[in-house]
Amino acid sequence: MDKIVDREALVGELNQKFGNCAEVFEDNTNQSIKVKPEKLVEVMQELRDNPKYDFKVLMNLNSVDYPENFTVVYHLNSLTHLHKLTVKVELDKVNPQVPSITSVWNAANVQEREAYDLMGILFTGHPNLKRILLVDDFVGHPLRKDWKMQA
Amino acid sequence: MQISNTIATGLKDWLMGMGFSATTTEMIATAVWTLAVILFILLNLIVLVWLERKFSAFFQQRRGPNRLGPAGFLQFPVDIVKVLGKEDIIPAAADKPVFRIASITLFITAILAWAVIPLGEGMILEDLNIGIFYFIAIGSTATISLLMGGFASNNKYSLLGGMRTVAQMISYEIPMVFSLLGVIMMVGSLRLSDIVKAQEHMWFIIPQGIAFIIYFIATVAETNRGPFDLAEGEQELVAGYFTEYSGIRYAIWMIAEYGNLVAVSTIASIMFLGGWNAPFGLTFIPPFLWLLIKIYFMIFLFMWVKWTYPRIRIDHLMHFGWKFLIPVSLANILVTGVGIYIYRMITG
Amino acid sequence: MLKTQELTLNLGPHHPSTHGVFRCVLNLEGEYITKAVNHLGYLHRGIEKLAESRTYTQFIPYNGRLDYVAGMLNEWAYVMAVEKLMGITEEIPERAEYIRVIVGELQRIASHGIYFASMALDVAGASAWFYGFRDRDEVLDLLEMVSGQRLMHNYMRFGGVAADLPDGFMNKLDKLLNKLPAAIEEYEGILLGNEIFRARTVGVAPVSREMALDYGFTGPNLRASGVDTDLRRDEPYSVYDRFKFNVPVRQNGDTFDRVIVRIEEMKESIKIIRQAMEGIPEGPVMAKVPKVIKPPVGEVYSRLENAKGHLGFHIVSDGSTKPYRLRIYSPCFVNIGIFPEMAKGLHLMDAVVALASLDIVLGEIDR
Amino acid sequence: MNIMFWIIAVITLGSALLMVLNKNIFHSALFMVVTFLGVAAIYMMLQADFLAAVQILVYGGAITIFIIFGIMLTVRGNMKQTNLFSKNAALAGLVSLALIVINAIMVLMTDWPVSENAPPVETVGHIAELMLTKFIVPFEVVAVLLLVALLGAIIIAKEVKKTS
Repeated sequence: MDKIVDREALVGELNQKFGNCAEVFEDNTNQSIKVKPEKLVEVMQELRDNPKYDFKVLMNLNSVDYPENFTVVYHLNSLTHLHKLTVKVELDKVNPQVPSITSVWNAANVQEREAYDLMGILFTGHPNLKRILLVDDFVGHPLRKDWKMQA
Repeated sequence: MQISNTIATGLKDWLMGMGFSATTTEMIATAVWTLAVILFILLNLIVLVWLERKFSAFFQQRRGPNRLGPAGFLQFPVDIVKVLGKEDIIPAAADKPVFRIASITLFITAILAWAVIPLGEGMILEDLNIGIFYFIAIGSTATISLLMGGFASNNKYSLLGGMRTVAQMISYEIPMVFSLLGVIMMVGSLRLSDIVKAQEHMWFIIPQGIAFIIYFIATVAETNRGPFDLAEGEQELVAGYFTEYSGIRYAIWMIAEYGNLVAVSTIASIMFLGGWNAPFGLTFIPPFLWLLIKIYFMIFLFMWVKWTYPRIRIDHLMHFGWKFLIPVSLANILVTGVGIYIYRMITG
Repeated sequence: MLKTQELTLNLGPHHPSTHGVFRCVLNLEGEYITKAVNHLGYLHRGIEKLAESRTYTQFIPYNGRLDYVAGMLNEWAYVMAVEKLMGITEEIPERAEYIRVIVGELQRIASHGIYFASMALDVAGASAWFYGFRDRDEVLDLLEMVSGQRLMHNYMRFGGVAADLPDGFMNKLDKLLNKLPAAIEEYEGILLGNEIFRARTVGVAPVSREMALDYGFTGPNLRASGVDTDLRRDEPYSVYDRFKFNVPVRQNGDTFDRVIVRIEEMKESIKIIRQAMEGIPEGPVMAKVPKVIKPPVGEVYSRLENAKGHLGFHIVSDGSTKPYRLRIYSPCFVNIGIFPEMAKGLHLMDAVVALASLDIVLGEIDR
Repeated sequence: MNIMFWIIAVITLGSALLMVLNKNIFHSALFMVVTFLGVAAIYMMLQADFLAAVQILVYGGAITIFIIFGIMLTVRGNMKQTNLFSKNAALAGLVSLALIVINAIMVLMTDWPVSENAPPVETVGHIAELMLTKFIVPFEVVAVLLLVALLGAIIIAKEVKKTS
């Protein structure tokens, strides 16, 4: 259904260019790769600007609180090749930090703020990392699994 | 027409006959006329608000008010009762004395302007020899009231509305005056009754058609009605200078605005549409009614424009006023002057 | 030199032209905006968190509360994502897919009708407002026929739709479709062709192609900026590959283009509904799906061409009856991110219109 | 008529005084409006109705501009302390007093001639004729002056735009 990039080749090229930074991530979607947080901005820049991939669109930026780690998920889309890629970044459970990709896509600005607000992931280098949906003096990050809902 | 025919003079004579002194007579006559004018405006208001609602409903493919009274005619009186029952809220941070008097001053100017406006042959308080000029002068002070309301509310939206009013009204006063000048030049008098008399055979809308259009556009801006209702700016300034007003004070703004609307429509009828002169020899309709018909025709035009056009942006408004209306109105004056000169040369 | 001071104006949350409870703090130099800062979240209900404590089926009605003027499309986007996750996309009966297309496109027309109306109101063309709402109301009548509700339809189900089309629906739909082109023609007469409207919108707040992609524009806003993309054509979901329709694209990306693209889209939607009406087969409207929805472990990201843009659902399943994580990619939320950039240098009056032209719905922004 | 004159005089002078003494620049400006209107009323009593209308028309517009400037240049939320006394109040008072005294002496010294003619009913025509015949040179000079002022305003406005 979805056009899928040849992930093996992509990961190989990325690793060659930026050092050992990416690997194929196996899940049910068959379109994910895993990237190390330190190299994220360079990898994203490459994915956007290399005409071979041409991922001009950041479709989605999500954060998931897995039992073992926090995962930030970037869904990318190309308008010319019509293929898709999911980039996953696994973060530390205690101190989740990931470089901000606002310099690559401004669309990430509000979405990163949202992820920070609701999931408590720190996006280093974000120009204005403040709560966006909740009030400024809200305590906690509600989308984390350890946050208890109070009725 | 003799000036002694006027109702006011008649009233004065009668009062003098009752043995009052001249000053007292003058004051009583003025008070009576003021009351009559307020009554006239209020009566008009009932009809106008109903008409505006029905017209807008017509333009918008809906029915409009239709529950109270025949065709919803009693909706507005009921609204008045509602508005009177509302709490009169004055914001804590407002400039209270100015806030209180602002709407009243606008109302006063609206009433003052009526001193020289005839409602028919001889139905006039003071047939001043500078009639139309007096009207313009009084009309120009309305700006101060709007600015007072906007500033005293101590609300940024109101302040912006007040500022816009000043820019708009001062700019559009110029083409308005210039457009009237053409008529004044043709008549050679500022007295409104003289102007009406001069139109017995031909309405001035024919030789002064351009001036009529300029006057119409400028007065839409002067009365702050759409598409030039920038001072209210419902969408961006919420309600502009009267955002903070409620209850009776709000009602006074509305009454004054409708009063101004009737006043400028009357002036338009008198200056361009022949006043109370009957067209096509249809003299079986009394002059007063003729004037009323013309006033309501003008008001219909105002409403038509308001409910058709979106609001113009303020810089476009300024460009239109200064770069188009004023040059055209000046050219109109030049053409009129040359025309009068040639006409006088021919007729001697 | 004498200097004037900048004025800080708090636009919203109680403001008639912010389309809900959006708040924007503006710095004004005269009436020109030098800086704008968005403040969101006044309507935040935590729907993503709520989803984690609801079963998959229980969450369907919440979608109508996202973009409350296009509820049907939201529900569709959600059930589509869950169907993909369950792997039952192929089993959905054809009739159900056609019904989805019909109600979805009707909803798009309704949403664009509101867009036209609110756009008209924000340039103070109060009369045009009623034209937009008149047609939208007739569309809602039809949606009420199929779902029983006018706004929060709760009509989509995993594997189909809740009920078949009622009797007389096709007749009414046919009548409406016959009327709509003339109605859209009227829009041009009352507002779009107006000189003042053009002066207020043409060239105002332009968003270039690069900027639109950078800020993550999707849907009609992106198409107005000259990017020829439409999920219905490029990655056809449901039965969209069977219909012929054009994708309207404009080049300037200004306020006017954003309006025109949507008006053109309404015409295309009519075409699609016509084709769907002709092609709709008889048959069931529900696939055989288990009573308890238990998708396998895994995740899915599925998007749908909503009236506002791409509405995406990223659902992570742990194999239980409740989603482990449900993320809603809302087009309005991302589109509004450009507003501070867009508003710079605009007149206050234009900023209000530019905001309206982005077609924001606060229910979806704040979720 | 005498009573009317006194009422108007008191209102005019009183509001003029209030204008100077008021600490709120916005209120000061509004009192100035009252002063101007009072002056117009006095013109009216002198049967100079055209002059009265000009007074209202010109100063009505001028005062709003004045208020706008007042608002734009006093950069504070509270208008209460915007029209303060300068330190030279005493000196200014002295100068004013001197002016009043000089004026009063001049008024009292002048032998005011009383015209036997009734004031003309139609004033506008006469004014127009005089302006275009006897006073044509001052009239044109004023016109040129206004043109210069207009051009100056345009130049200043343009320069502000460039620097900002």
